[in-house]
Formats: sequence, structure tokens, C-alpha cells
Amino acid sequence: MTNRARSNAMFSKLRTGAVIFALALVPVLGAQAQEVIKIGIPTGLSGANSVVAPSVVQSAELAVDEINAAGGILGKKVALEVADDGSGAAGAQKAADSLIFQKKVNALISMQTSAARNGMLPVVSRGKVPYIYTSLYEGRSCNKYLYADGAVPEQMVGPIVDHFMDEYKAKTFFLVGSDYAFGRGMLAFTKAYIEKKGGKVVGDEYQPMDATDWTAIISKMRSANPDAVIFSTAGGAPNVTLQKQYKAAGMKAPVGNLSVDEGTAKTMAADADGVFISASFLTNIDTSANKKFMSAMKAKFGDKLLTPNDLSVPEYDAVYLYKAAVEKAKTTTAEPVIAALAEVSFDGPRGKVQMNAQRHAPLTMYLGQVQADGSVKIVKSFPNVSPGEQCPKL
Amino acid sequence: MADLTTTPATLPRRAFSGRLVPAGSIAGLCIVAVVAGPYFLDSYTVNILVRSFLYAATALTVDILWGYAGILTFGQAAFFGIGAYAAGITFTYMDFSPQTAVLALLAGLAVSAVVAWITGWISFFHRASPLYVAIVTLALPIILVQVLYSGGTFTGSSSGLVGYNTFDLSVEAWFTICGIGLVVLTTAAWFFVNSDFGRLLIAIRENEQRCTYLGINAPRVKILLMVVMAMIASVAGYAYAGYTVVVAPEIGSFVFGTELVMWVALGGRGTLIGPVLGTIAIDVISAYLSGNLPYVWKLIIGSIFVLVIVALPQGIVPVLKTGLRRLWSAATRRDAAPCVAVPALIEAPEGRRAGTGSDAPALNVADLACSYGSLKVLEGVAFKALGSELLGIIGPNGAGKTTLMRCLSDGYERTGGTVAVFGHAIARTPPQGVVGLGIGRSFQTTSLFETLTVAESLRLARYRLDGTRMLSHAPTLALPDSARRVITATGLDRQLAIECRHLSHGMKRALELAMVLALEPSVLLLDEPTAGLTKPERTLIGSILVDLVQREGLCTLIIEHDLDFVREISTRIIVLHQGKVLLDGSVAEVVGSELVRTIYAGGAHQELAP
Amino acid sequence: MSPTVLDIADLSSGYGEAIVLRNVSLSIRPGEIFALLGKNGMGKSTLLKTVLGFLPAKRGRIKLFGEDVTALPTHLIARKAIAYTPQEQTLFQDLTVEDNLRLGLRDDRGFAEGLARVSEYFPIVGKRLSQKAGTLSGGEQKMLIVSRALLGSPRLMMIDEISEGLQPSMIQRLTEILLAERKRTGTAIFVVEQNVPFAFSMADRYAVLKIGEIADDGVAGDELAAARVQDQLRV
Amino acid sequence: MTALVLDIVTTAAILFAVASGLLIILGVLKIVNFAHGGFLTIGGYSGLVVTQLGLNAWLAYPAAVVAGIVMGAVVERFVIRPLYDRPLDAILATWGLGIIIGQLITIVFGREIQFVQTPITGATSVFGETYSLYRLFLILAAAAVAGGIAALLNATRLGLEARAVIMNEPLARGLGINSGHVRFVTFCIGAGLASLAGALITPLSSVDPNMGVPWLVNAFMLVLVSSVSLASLAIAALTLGGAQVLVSTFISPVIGGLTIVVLAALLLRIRPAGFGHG
Repeated sequence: MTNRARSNAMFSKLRTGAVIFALALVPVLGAQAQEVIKIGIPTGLSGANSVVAPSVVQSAELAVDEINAAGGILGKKVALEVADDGSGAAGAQKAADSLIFQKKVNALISMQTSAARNGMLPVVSRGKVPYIYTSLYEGRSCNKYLYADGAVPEQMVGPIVDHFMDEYKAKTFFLVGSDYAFGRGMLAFTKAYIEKKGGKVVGDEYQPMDATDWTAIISKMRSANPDAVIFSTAGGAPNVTLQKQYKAAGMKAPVGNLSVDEGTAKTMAADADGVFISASFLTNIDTSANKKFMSAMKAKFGDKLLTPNDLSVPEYDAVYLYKAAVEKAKTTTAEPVIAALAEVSFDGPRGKVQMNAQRHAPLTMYLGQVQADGSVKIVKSFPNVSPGEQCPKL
Repeated sequence: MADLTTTPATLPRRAFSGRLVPAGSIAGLCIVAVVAGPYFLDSYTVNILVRSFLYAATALTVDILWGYAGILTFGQAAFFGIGAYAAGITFTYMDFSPQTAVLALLAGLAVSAVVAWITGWISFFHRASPLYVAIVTLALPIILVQVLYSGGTFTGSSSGLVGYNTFDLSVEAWFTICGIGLVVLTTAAWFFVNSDFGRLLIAIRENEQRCTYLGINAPRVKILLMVVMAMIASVAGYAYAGYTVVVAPEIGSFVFGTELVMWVALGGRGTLIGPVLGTIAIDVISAYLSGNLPYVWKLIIGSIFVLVIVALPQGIVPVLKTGLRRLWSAATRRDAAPCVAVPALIEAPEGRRAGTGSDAPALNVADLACSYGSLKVLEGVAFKALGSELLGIIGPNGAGKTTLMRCLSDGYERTGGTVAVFGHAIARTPPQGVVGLGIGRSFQTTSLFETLTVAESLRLARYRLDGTRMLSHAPTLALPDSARRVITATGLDRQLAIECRHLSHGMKRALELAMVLALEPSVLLLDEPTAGLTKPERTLIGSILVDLVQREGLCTLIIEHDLDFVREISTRIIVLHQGKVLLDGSVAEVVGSELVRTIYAGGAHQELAP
Repeated sequence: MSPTVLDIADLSSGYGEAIVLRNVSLSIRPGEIFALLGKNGMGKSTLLKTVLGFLPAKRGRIKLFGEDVTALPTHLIARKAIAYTPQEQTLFQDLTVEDNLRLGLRDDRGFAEGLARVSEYFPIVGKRLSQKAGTLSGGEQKMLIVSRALLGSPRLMMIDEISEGLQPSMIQRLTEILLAERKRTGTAIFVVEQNVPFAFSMADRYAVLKIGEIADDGVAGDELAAARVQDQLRV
Repeated sequence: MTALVLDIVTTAAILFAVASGLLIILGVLKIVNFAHGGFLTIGGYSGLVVTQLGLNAWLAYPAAVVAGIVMGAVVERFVIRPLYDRPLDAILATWGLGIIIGQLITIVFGREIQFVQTPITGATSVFGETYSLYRLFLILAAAAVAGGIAALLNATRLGLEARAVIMNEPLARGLGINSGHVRFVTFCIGAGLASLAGALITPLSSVDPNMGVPWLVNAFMLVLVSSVSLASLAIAALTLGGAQVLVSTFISPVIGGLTIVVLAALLLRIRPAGFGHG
């Protein structure tokens, strides 16, 4: 190639780039056209949460479709704005910046990592929009604009630990988590709970959120030889790699997993066979509300349906809870909507959900066990479990 | 006397003072823009720009390190992270107050300075490869992130720290503060890189080895620079933590470190304004586009980056600038680069020459050996040389002549024996230290600084004795008499503003000699000073050398192939052969030696015609 | 009539901006032994490096076997049935003798036959095949270099200061081998030397290079020329 | 104890397999290929394609090698070739290339984490310890890679020419070796090896578009301390990888993640030749 030809090629490439910029700007500029209620969904489309995030978006899409088909909220259509938060704090800040200040959403409703949620909260405070957090999490995240409709340790840990102690006569436990707010918080509660019940924690180990090599921890587990192990990693890759490597290492102690959802369990199938999980939602819940929800999801997404799970279904509930609150407050203005959110309830696939316990919701919990085909069998249910002390000051 | 002058192909570079006014007015305009910005921009853009400004300030430090001093660093992200975490941790555990705000700032500065110093100390040592610093600075953010991870709940591990109390400032106030900060920083950086000291950085980038032989402690200069740049990055990180109220491992990560380098490369390394504009443009555009075209956007950035590195290594801004300048001169029919003033040459004070008054021989070499693995290049070399001696070193290829020069000028080179300069053993002294003992060395292949002017090159040689200015140019250039004579005799004094790469080969050799003389050495080591010169040029250099030795009493060692030339100028000749001194004697003795003749002509076993 | 083996016309070359060779012209005919003489630093090696394409010609033209190779990349020039032995770093020190020899051919065909042939000249080479080249003595290394050059039966050999540091007896032996090889294959040989007697003992023609220019040239046979050249090269 | 030894050996095997492609490229081309992470990713996704097509899991390995070689050929021709004289720029350009590869994969396969089937599942008993069969298989795989490279270098004409180019490129060219061609082929093989390594490591974890990046730095460090020798690389992988396992097991996995980088950087400071002799 001659120099001239090379520079020509380069300029044509640059020109192509410029055209793409220009095209990309069109939707940005045309964004604030029609009067709609916009719900922002910053979620982990990439990174650790990318395994579950698409199912969260599906839940929200069904809720919005149903609401719009029934006339919207206060007569306005509802629109979704999805943004990738990269499953981390910095990405979540960028996503929230964009959703709140650029897309001007009326509320944020999303399942995110704890890191992302914490990272976003200062932006939410500055942007002053209601924020419903829909993930199960370590608890005690309190902010004027924040509500949560997922499960907290008080609701999740008991069923698994009790089951191990009763059915497996487990005395010694080994805990493994991802080193961030969720992993640490969940396992701190678990440890206290086990010790309160007379069990012993023979080891607790943490790895960074993006770690995928668990060799050293598995060999520690091997030498500690516990009666049962409990995992609480970030969702997605860490979860799956830990489970896979645990299985491949030939470890036999029963596993309780506080962060695996049914969808992820399904993709792992044989690797997760026998794992106990604790959830406020399982696809097999035998209620008419759940059956209706499941068939609506199947109808809407067909082949593309991602298994609804304990991380995605609260998103569906939360969109309805937000609708009820706006209708009660008769406005989308933040302050009245926030006040109304504690008072409204929604009867959905998880049963009746109302976030009236210090910004959190009492929930019906299920102990499930993953089967060889990846489906989850309900072992026991625990109605109306209280989230306990979460945000006494709010 | 012959004149080495050739008409330069290009005009001299524009002077500093000529660009002072435009630079000042551009800075002023920028300040007006950042003050007025919040009134014109929507809140989202203002919000994004605050972050971009802080990134740009950090990119600026990468540019100074990489673009000017040639230190490819991935580590500035770590210092940004240190500053940010200093704020995050302090405000989380000690709450926010004016006192803790100052404390956090100072803590960030101190920690990054110490870490930078250690990094520099590890990276920059005599004969370190330029790749090594890239490796160490690559490791730095990785180490920082792991340290943050292992901090558990104290550092918040993967989640980082959020929600601490911080400065109670509006986004607009942050915008103005960060904007002004960036303009001031960029302006200061501009003065810095265009000062005499900035030229020193470029010299180190272009030819560090030559710098050390000019008595410049390049490792120390680089460590200092790294410390200062780390502190600036730390302040940017501190502001980031104060503004965003979140610190997470990502901001100190290796990926952020590489992004900074990418922004600098795209904008144009070594241009200051390029990296600043590049960073802001890319960060703002990506904030707008990443939501809509997340993958495509990163793909475009990646592709442009590769394209720029391959086809436009100087980056985009310089290309635009050249285009604009061409347009400008076409429109105004005026040349954009006016001729400018150069520093006035003045007489350097006398008497700083090392070894004056010493009784010891200027150079005392005993049992010198040098080997590479099993290959013995020099063995048992011993000789003394005195002031006013012009010692010719001759010998066939591979006899070890250049290695001898190396061993005399760098304490790390020899593998055995001693070298003493006026009675001081050079021990394991790096070249910059040996220069301090009074040795000046010129190189076999011309070793200059391509983009520095003649005056700047000479000033560099004076750095050891006269120091340098950090933010401006000295109006005068003091040179010893000997260097001035070389300059005037060759006509270099009329070309002080010409960049070295535009000089003719002969002029380069003359400049090289003048630079060595500007060091005020007592012992001069010249490695083929006349290689590649024409006959008249050789004669001129030869007469200058003889004059120098006679007038100033310099001890001079000269390697030459041209035996006629050596014969004409030397007072004594040493013949090296296969790493040993074969003969050490007067010119007549050596020239008359049968032994030398056979070595040079090869036919050891044949009778030769007289 | 077969074309000139090597034809250099008006060649200028050097390193960077320094010009080392100025307007050099010379030509070598098939089967001819041509000696280029000169002191250190006069441009002899530079000339060979330019012919091989290691250095770009600043001016002029180089033809090999009638074909213009001035702008050709080194490896293509080297494949034109020529064998080049540089003055320094002539062997792969960490490779075995056998590997060094194999690299003298473009592929492994004909290796056995070539090896048998050069082993006749230098029996030691055939006996030390698995030894690292770097562990050979200086003289043995020279034998290996020459063996590698002879292996491919080239039509032109370019040999840069092979005699340096060699025993007189070894030089004698080398002269005989090169002459025998020319007789066998008709190869042309371009020797670059400082050792005038060695060069003149086999050369047909010679040229003397002084500061990058040809200062003298002629037919090598006569005693007067030898004396004159010797004088030009002495201290 | 047995498990610890096995952990060290298997970790070293994985590191060796991952770093070998980088090593031969650095050796012959004198270029640090930061797109190495991208090539690992390509290998991982080759495995994913094999999984998605429902083919035999063993096919992932040849598929990865082919994909790596093809990609390597394109990259060498258009990006690497102009940068032979600018090694620092080559680091940057190949890093950018890694980003491009990651984004292209994202566009084609989506950015979520996906899983690849494992050709060997389960555990076996080794000296009384239950141990992952796949990790044991990786020891074999690494040995095969090492044997393959050694055979290629020592028993083929190309290997001989490559070694000649490594040791003394001008002389090699003077003997008629087309060093450009040797570089091209070497780069392709290096890319193929990287891709194979990517396919080998994915059954242990998962594939995502940035899966190669965490491996890159460790591989880079190992290659630098082994000064372009296959044997030294094996030693470096065993000692530094062993140190990593020990630190992870007895101190903390987080500090363990630093071990290779820190030890390698210090080693290079003290002894620039690393584990190589020189």
C-alpha cells in the first residue's frame, strides 16, 4: 500500500466512524418527545450479573406490557430505559447518571449487585428519584429514596441452616463468598446464625468478585472437612465456577447456595445437582397467580424465555408496586410516591408483597433443591417470614 | 579554516517567548469557557464533564511521562486510585470536615509520592530496559487492586466505599473548580515541557545513554518526575472521590491505566492539548453513545486506536494541527513559524575543571579486563596518561578499542582491574558519576538528540554544572572557551536554533565535540571523531584538537582508523590487538614497528616491501 | 556469453546520513576471483552489506547474474545461488554444527551429498556434527563457515576477511580449497581482505578501497601491484 | 499434601499452556502480544460454538487452534507487520486489538457469561486424594503442547529457521531465510496456541468476552522471566505458579493473585535474565 492509499483508507474509515456517531446521536436528541412514565433499569448486562440480568429485563418487559395494555399509569404509557451497569460501582454510577440526568427517568427499578447499588445511591440522592431495589441482598441498605422487595439474610439463611442441622445432622460448616457487600453481609449473618444454633463454622473464605479460580479455597475446604458448606458469591460466573470446581474436585458435603437463582441453576444442571437454595420465588410455586405469570411469560417470550427466578420476579412485582404507588399518590413526583410505596401491596407470583417493614417486605420463603435436570424441587415452605430490623431510622 | 556550514533545509524552531502570548490567551479563553459552561450545557453534560476533566488531568500526567519523557506507564491509574481511596477511607472512618479533607489530601499525596518513588527506584536503574518500567507500572495497579480487595470491609473490597460525607458543592461548582484546575494544570504543564527542563526530558527520551554521559543523572530525573506526576494524579483521584462519593477498585485498575494510555495515544502523545481534548471528547462521547451502541462504540474506539498506533503514531491532534496550520499559511500567505532569538553565548566561569592541581596522572589504568561470557574483549590493559597528552588508540577491528572507552567511562563495564582519574578510582560508578570525575566521552556513531536544537543540546551539556530552569528558558548560555571555539570555528554559532537532525554529518560531529567540551572535562575520550568526514573536515577537527591539548592541557584519548590522521596529531600511540596492549610508544616508534605493520597488513609470514 | 556475475555501478551507501561508500563501480566475471582490499573503516564490509541488501543503496545499481537486485530484500538476494560469509557473528553459536550447516542450504535435500563433499575438505566438520558451534575453536569455526558456504555449490561466494586471526598454514589450506572449489564448480569468489598476500595468492583481479572510493584496481598477477597495494595498506 | 502438590502441578500446567503462545511470539518476533488475551478468548468461544452445535466436546481443541491461526494470520498481516520496529507501540496496538476482539465477540455471542461442555468430568482418586480429572488432563495437555513446540522447533526446517531468526536475524537473512515469512508463521502458531489454551481453560470456568484479560498479565510476566526459553518457562510456571498456590492456600487467595506479578517484577529487577541463563 502506498502512503497515499493508506491515508485514504484511513480517512474513509474515519468518515465511516463519523457517520455512525451522527446516526447514534439521532435517538439521543429525539428522546424527550412524548409524555410517558419512564422506568430506568440499570442492571448487570455485562460482568458478574450478566447471567441473570436478561431475565430481569424480561420480567420488567412483561409488567410494562401488561400495564400499558390495561391503560398505563394515570393514563400515561410506561416506557423502559435499560442500561448496563457492568455489575460494579463505577459502571452503575455512569448508568444512573445517564438514566437520571440524560434520559430523565421517573424511577429506577432494578436488580443489581450490592456494589452497583451502593455506587448508585449517591447519584440517586442527587437526582432525587424513587429507587426500588429488587435483588435478594445482605440487608440494611437504607436511603431516603430506596425500597427493596427482595429477600434479606433474616429470610434466607434460616431455612437452609436448619435443614442441614436437622436432616444432615451437620455440626461444622464452611462458608465461601465473594468479597463484597453481599458476600460478606450474607455470610456474617449466616455465621452468627449457625453459632446461635450451636453449630461451628470451621472456615470462611472470600475471593474478589471477578475471581474464577477457587483451587486454593477448595483445598482448604478439603482439609477442613466440614459437614456442610454454604456459598454466597456474586451471581453468575463466580457462582458457577465455584460450583463446578467444587463438584469436579469430588467434594461430597451438602451445599447450600445463598446466591444461586433458578435460572442459573438450570444452566449449570448436573453441576448443581443436589444444591439447596432458599428463595422467595420458584417456578414450581403452586398458586394461580404464579401459573398466570408463568403462562404470560411463555406467551410473550416463547423460545427466548429465560427461566424466571428469584432475582427477576421481584422486578415484575416492583413495577406493579410502583404503579400502585403512583396511582395512590396521583403523581410521579418523588416525595409522595416514596411515601405511598410503603402503603401499597401487590398480589403476584410470589404472593402478596408489601414493603411495609422498614422499607423491606415480609415474604413467603421456599427451601428448594436443584435436580439433575436443573429444575428445582420445593422441599419446604415458610409463610410470611419477617425481614427483621432493617432500617429503623426510616 | 574550512567551514562546515551547510544551508539548513528547514527554518529554525519557534522560540518560547514568541508563543507565550497566544498560550496565555488560549488559557484565558478556556477559563472563561469553564466558568460559563454550566449556563449553556445541560446538567447531564456538566455532570459528565466534571469526571472527564479529572480523567483529562490524569491523562496529562501520562502524556508528560510517556509523550515527553518516554516512560510508557500504565500506573497512573494506581495513583488516581490512591488519591481517591485516601479520601474515601478518611471520610468514611473519620467523617468529613475541613481538617479531614486536608488530611485526606495530604495522605493521598504522601502515599502516592512514596509509592511512586519506590516504583521509580525499581524501574529506573542504570541500563534498565525501557520495557521494564512498562512492566512495573503494569503491575502497580494490579497490586493496588489486590490490596484493596484484601482490605476486606475496611476498603470495601469489590464494592468499594460509598455514601460518605463529602464537600457540599453543587455539580456546577465542581465543574468550575475542576475546569479551572485542568486549565491551570495544562498551562503549567505547557510551560514546564517548553522550559529548559522540558528539553531535558525530551533528551532523556531520545537518548538516555547520551544524557548519562553528559553527567545527567537520568534515573533520578525520571524518579522525580514520576513522583510529581503521581501526586498530580492523586489529587485528581481525590477530587473524583469527593465528587462521585464512591471509590471502587475499578478506578485504580489496570484497565483504567490502559485507557489513559489509549486516550493519550489517540489525542497525540507529547502534545499536552491532544491528550486533554482526546480524553474529554472520548469520555463525553462514550457517555452519550455507550447507552445506545455499547459494543459498537467500544469497537470503534478500539479500531481507531489500533489504526492510530499503526498509521498515525503521533495521534490525531497533531494531524489536525498540521492541517490547520497549512490552511492558515495558505490563507494568510505567511509562514506560521517566524524566526526567533536564541540564547546569547557567554563565557563560563573558569576553574571548575576536575583534577586541577592534582599530582596523580590524569588517567591510570591497571590490569583492566572486560569479558562477555567466555569472550575476553580486554585483558590486562594497563597504561597511564597525563595532561597535555594526545594519545592515539589504534588497532584492527575487534581489538577492543571501543570497549576500552566504555570501561573508562562507565564503572559497570569492566570485569576486572582498576581505572583511576586523578587518583580517584571510578569503582562501580555509573557514567553520570564518572563525568563528575572529569571524563568526557564522545561516541563512535553520532549520538545526539534529533529534535533538540543546537543551543538546547549545548545547554544540556551544561546541566550538570549550571542546573536548569523548570518553567522558562534562560536567556544566556554559558560555555567554556574550548567549546565556544569549536562552535565558532565550524559555524555552529550561526545555527543555534536549528534542530540537530537537520545538521550535516560534519556539523553533528562538531556539535558532539562541543558538547563534550562544554562538560569542562579534564580527560577527553573521543571515539572516531572524524568518522565519515571529508578530508577538509578532518583537518579542521584535527587542528582544533591539537590546539585544545596544547592550550588547555587536556588529556585526550582518541580512537582512529585513519593512521595518517593519528600520526599527524598524536603525541603518543597505543596499539591494541586482540584485547591486549601490543605497543605503547611515541608516534615514530609505532609507525616504524614491523609488528604493527604486519598486524595491519596481515601478511605476517611474508617479507614486506618498505 | 554468460552475464557478469556481479555488476556494481556508481554505488553510494552508508549508515544514516553518514556516507561510507562513494560512487563505487566494479564487476566480477564468471569464475573469477576478485579481491577487494582496504584498511579498517574504509567501506569494504559496507559494500558487501549493500550488495546483500542489508543497507539501502543511496545511489547506483547492483546486478547479480544480469538481474537488478538493488531494491530486493536480503533473503531473495541471498537465494540467488550466492554464499555470503560476514566478517562478524558468522555462526549461530548456540546451534549445533549440523544445524549451522543445514542453514547453508535452502532445504534439506542434498545435505548428505554436500556434507560428504565438505567433509573431505574439512574432516573435523563431519565428526563434530552434534557439537554447539560456539564451542569450536576459532580455526574450527572458520572451517565451519567455509563449509557452510560451500555446501550449496554457489555461483558466487562473498567472503569478508576470512583470514583474520588465522594461522599461516590454515590460510594456505584455505587458499587451496577455494581454488579447488572454483575448479570444480566454476564459482566466482569475491574476497574482501586486509591480508594482501593471501588475497593476491588467489585473486585474478583486485581493487583497493580508500575512504569509500576505489583508489586503485588492476590485475592481481604482477609483483609490482602487490607491492603497491601493500604500501597503500600499511601504516 | 498430595492435593497441594497436584494443585501446584496443575496450576503450573495451566500457566505453561497459557503462556507458551506468548513466548514463541516474543521469541521470534520480539513483540509482546497483548492481544494474547483476545486469542485466549477466541479459543474459549470456539469451545462454545462446538457446544452450541452439539458436537463432541473434544472438537473444541482443533476448532480453537484453527480459529486462532486464522485470526493470527489476519492480525499479523495488517497490524503486527508495520510495527516490527516499534515494539512499545506494538504492545499498545495489540492491546487495542484485544479490545476489538472482545467487542466483536460481544456482538456475535452477547456479553453474558456462558458455559462450555467439558470433555472429561468427575474426579478420580490419586494417592488417596479425590482430584478433578480435568485438571489432571491439563497436565497431559500442557506436556503435549510443550512436546509439540519442542518437536516443531527441533525437528522441522521451519523450527530450525525460527531458531536461526531468534539467535541472529541478519545472519539468517543473509543465508536466504525469509524472516518475514518465519515471523508470519510463528505469529499464526502463537495465536493458535493461545487459542488452544483458551479452549483448555474454559471448562474450568466459563466464557465471557473479557475472559482472557486476567490471564494476560500473568502470562506476560512468566514469559519475561523465562527469557524466551521453553524450559525456563516450565521452571517459571512451576516456581511462580507454585508460589501462587502456596500463598493462596496458606495466606490468602487475594494475595495469591499478586504472587506471580510481584515475584516476577522483583526477579527481573535483581536478575534481568530471569530464569534464563545469561
